[in-house]
Amino acid sequence: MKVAPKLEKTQAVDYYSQMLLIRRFEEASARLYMQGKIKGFLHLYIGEEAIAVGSISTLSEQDYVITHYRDHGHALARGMDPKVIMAELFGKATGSSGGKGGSMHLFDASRNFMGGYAIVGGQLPIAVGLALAAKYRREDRTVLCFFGDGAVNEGEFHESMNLASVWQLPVIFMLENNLYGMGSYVERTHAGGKDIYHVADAYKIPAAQVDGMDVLAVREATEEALKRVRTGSGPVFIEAMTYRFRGHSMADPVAYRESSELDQWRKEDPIEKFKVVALREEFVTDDELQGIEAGVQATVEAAIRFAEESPEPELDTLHDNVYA
Amino acid sequence: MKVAPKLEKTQAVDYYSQMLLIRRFEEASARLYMQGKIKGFLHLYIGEEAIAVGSISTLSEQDYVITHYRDHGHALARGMDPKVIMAELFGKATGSSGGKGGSMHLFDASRNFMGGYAIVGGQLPIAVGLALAAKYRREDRTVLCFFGDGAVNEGEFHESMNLASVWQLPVIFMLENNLYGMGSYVERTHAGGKDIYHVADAYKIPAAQVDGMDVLAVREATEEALKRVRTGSGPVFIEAMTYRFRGHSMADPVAYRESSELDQWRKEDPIEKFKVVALREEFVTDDELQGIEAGVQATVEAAIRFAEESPEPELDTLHDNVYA
Amino acid sequence: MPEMTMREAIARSLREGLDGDSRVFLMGEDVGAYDGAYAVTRGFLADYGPERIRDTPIAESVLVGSAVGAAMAGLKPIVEIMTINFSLLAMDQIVNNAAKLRYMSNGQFSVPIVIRTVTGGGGQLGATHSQSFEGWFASVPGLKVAVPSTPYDALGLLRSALKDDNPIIYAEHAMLYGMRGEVPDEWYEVPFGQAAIRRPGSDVTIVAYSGTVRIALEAAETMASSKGREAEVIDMRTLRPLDLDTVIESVKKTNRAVVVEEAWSVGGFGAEIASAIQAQAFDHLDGPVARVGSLDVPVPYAQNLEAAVLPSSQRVVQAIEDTFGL
Amino acid sequence: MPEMTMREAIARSLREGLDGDSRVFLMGEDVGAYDGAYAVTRGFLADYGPERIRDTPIAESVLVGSAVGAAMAGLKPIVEIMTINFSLLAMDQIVNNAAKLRYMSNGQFSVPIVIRTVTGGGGQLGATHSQSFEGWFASVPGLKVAVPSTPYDALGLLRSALKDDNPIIYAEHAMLYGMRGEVPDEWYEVPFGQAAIRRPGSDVTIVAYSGTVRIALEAAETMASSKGREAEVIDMRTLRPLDLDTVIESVKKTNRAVVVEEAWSVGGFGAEIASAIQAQAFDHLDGPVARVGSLDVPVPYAQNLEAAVLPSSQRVVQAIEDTFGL
Ligand SMILES: Cc1ncc(C[n+]2csc(CCOP(=O)(O)OP(=O)(O)O)c2C)c(N)n1
Ligand SMILES: Cc1ncc(C[n+]2csc(CCOP(=O)(O)OP(=O)(O)O)c2C)c(N)n1
Ligand SMILES: [Mg+2]
Ligand SMILES: [Mg+2]
Repeated sequence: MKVAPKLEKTQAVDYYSQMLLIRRFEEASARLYMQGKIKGFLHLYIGEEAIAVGSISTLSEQDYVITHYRDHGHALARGMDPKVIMAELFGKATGSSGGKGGSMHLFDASRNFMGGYAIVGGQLPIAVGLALAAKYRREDRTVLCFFGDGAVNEGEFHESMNLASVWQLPVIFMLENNLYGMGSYVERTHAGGKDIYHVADAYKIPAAQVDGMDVLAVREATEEALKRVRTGSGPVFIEAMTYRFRGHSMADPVAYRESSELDQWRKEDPIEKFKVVALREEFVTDDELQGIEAGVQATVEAAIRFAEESPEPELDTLHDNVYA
Repeated sequence: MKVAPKLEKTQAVDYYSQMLLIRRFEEASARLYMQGKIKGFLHLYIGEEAIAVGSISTLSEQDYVITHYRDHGHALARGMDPKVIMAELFGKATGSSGGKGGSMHLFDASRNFMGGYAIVGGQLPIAVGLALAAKYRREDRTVLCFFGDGAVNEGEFHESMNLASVWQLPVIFMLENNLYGMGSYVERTHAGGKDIYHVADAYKIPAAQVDGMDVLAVREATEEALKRVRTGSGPVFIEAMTYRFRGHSMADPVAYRESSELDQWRKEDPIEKFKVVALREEFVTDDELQGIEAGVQATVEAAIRFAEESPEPELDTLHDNVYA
Repeated sequence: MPEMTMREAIARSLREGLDGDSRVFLMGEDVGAYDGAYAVTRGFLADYGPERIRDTPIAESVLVGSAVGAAMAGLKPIVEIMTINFSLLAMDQIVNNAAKLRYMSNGQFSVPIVIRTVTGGGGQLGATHSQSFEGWFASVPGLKVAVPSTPYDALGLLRSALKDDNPIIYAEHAMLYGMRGEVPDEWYEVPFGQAAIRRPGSDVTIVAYSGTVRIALEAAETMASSKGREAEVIDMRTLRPLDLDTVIESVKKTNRAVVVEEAWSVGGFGAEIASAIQAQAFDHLDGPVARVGSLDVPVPYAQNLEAAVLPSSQRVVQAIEDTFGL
Repeated sequence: MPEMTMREAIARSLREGLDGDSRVFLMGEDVGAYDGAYAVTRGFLADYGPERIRDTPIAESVLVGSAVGAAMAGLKPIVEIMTINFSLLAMDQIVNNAAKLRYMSNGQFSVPIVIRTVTGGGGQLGATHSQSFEGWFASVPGLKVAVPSTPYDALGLLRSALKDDNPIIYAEHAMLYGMRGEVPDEWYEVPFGQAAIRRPGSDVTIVAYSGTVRIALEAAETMASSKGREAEVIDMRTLRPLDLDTVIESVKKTNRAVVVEEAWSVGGFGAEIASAIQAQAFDHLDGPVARVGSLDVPVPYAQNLEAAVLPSSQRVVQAIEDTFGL
């Protein structure tokens, strides 16, 4: 992992802290799921943290972020309060959607975090629409849209890429290629093979592939993309190569892949890798790292406590917000 | 238009006759539509005859043909009886579907003509399934699937191309690029521009573009494709460049394109072009051409008479064939 | 009062929306250069330009989904799905995104879009092109569904829709575009959830909407002229919200009800209305609530078969006779 | 009699199909290497190989559409749509192709496919993942719809489905996979269109299907134990064909009916059943046909909210009390 130009200490600390927060938050979520405090489907982002952090950190406030059901990482990187996320996972009244959304459906309007979408590919048309709105109003806003390798095979992917390009809309299509859609290896489901970014050619969308385990590489690619998108010349496609260290969801026994594959990828752990760089480049000291760890732990514990102590939603809120 | 190797007199006569039959059949249909004898939507293939004739003529009996709503040409080229097609257009009991289908939904199981499909893109997944069946059973059958430039932007196009390629299925995707989907010019709706065949790269499907106004060029491209498909190495994509001389359907006032564009394309009339070649190469004489014309006219008139004289469907057949 | 066609009434309201609110824009397949498949948006492209009259590729899912996204961002898109048959390709965006985003975000986002689409049969377009799915949409909480049957309502309901912050399915019946009716020059709106009594009567209540209102009125004519019976005809105007009060009040008076719709009877939204009537007016009913809808087959192409499948005034009169002996 | 779970019963029938007929194959997202999202097809890939257990890309439209094509060509595909929520992305292929190809071709082609899918809520999966659309499919002529509630029926109905030449939606309720029940070793089939009386009773008929049969039985228990009233519980087993005869016969005896389903009440298929009951047994009813279904909101995630939205035996008992004073 080389160091990108102009990395500053505060940034290094920031990226490291964010990635660690996502990691610890989700490790805790997994435990709480086993304890039955979190229910439904829970999809962990562990292993993929560099993508959310590296890309979202480049955005301005007015930019839009939108993603799939594996959304805790993106939500946290966008600055959503861990308390309200955890409370949402608990299904509590204080959750980001008052308990109505759940893990797969996080939203934060105040941060232009436009949601986690649980239908594979379903967020892509929405992303196009957000970008359309920005262009229609002549606003300088970009949409950063996350999706997985599995989503690429859905019809909506195609329709969205095509329309975004035809209308030259400001979207960054950020593919998180973790090689699997549930148990399906990418080469068995995608005709183009495992390097997916070539598909962008068909839509005349410029594309790049990047190491998704390297927060700085992701940052750089996103910055490049943003520059381009902001010229008004339409969407950009980034494929970030990554791996999820856990199962697809908590229900997944992960029988479809070799543990040696996982071991291999664990060596690429984005947090560990960045830690080495940060120490080497003297952005952080060991002491500081311990301080960060302690701070993150405290944040996660506070979030859990908040969620635990929060009340269930009132039954009479059931019919609220079906309609405006 | 050069002459493909090994064109024989009988073939030349055959291609010419078939194209002329389609032309005259549809000219008659248009008149009958104006007279109110044919109802619903009527989509004419006039100008595009070389594609159906050039490609379908290369198939074996056991191959499957499947197409969209603009289907008279394909049905006739596949050898469907003009009488039962016309009767279907009239909504008569003797029609190919006993009047239940209509112009957009022609079928002939005895010829493996698997239907006209009125939902844009809807036939593509079906084509993939027919090919899957052939491969599953280890049969030597190819699916020839027609669709338009507009259909390319539907999600089902993408899903179908991808799956056919992943499973290496025997399909020829035959794109009839007539430059318009209803009133929408291809460059305004397709990100890749008007040469669409490049999209096939994304699926690792070999692709070629061919002059769709040249029956022999279409024939040659299809023969090439068939050879390849029959080796078991998966689908092939052909883009035939063409133009519809009439409106999208009988309801279309065709206000969206310049008449000069039409004039230009009329010079490429596939029937006229092939006539010149056939005369030049002495495959036919003027006399023979007159004979063909007369024969075709008689066939069309017989079809009309048959349709006119046929009874309406019996009301008590209404519930037949909802279920097997 | 001035008269205009349904097509003109819809176009007028669309123009009002475009003129009055820069957040409003139209998108759909062939709404621009082609003037709209049913010529509703004729001349719009020239008048408003390609930014606001947006021809899209044939891609219903992104068509609707991108409108949903634009709406979340604060615009007010009017989407045309060329016919309701093609809405099957956008079903996920409508049902899982448009209808639920407000609820799932607990009010953080709204989806103020109007989805215009063409419903119904009668044009011999065959099985894939003659369906009526508005009842499916009406079963989905989060959506609203308008089913106008007159130019007056078409304009008035669309005006209400354009002011509404919720996702709306606005279904225009293919056979009604040429229908003429009175439309005042003065401003008015037709609120959602308010049925209209199209003809008063005391012997039986005929509940209808969209394309079947004409049929109900015809049936009422027949009842009056050939049987001396007075049918009250109620036009629901919107299916969600559903104005049951007006229906129940009528049934309490007539003691008999028949629901007429163009969807397949089996599982049609008419079943909801019929079921609600018997639930709320049980003690007032002289006989069961009858229903007339499309026969239980895909809609065939042939003229005589299609006519037999779709509801008709004869079938309504017959149902009234069979059920109530009137 | 031997017992097995619903999951095992379905797997057994699938294996029978695969073993007995080379035209049968399975396809779906993650049916192979992943063993199926709900582990129904565990071990199948190893036993039958990738030709017959086909993992597909995540692409519901081509998944269903290609199965339709294969069926037209004479195979017998069993398709798994991971959950019925995702069927919204395959709606066009199901409704316009699978359901209509036979009719539109006037019998030249049939579409013998079985579409297995998972329906229902109760697992706190949130609004997009907790829906029940089987009623929509049941409204479409050309389709058949099975909604088993026991391992016995799951096996027996699937056997019938595998012999049937029509497109079948076979909806497995997510919360029932672990349910155990008796399943004989001997061969039997459960025909489509034959409801089962799960509990005899004389005071009120409770009509249920799929996940709500358990609820109905619980309600009947409560009625018996705390009110001394005997409810007759009918399990519809299939929604299309729909065995109304059994229902009507029961209602003629009990004079009271309540329909319980998990779909939203508004516009649910329960409305069809309720409407049919009042139409066919009007003179036998002591009160209106009542209905219990999901409340009219998207299904929320939080446990207490979700529980309040989905039907429950308490709500059934309450409805019976409110409607009939029992
Ligand atoms: C339309 C649809 N089909 C299927 C599913 C079930 N499902 C949820 S996640 C998933 C895999 C998606 O894989 P990918 O896009 O690679 O994202 P990842 O989970 O790897 O991050 C599937 C099949 C769904 N939610 N929506
Ligand atoms: C899903 C769907 N959307 C829209 C339509 C309406 N429609 C019918 S044909 C057509 C244009 C198709 O264009 P293309 O694929 O280029 O074929 P062509 O008509 O030019 O042969 C459209 C939009 C439809 N039938 N189905
Ligand atoms: Mg993945
Ligand atoms: Mg075209």
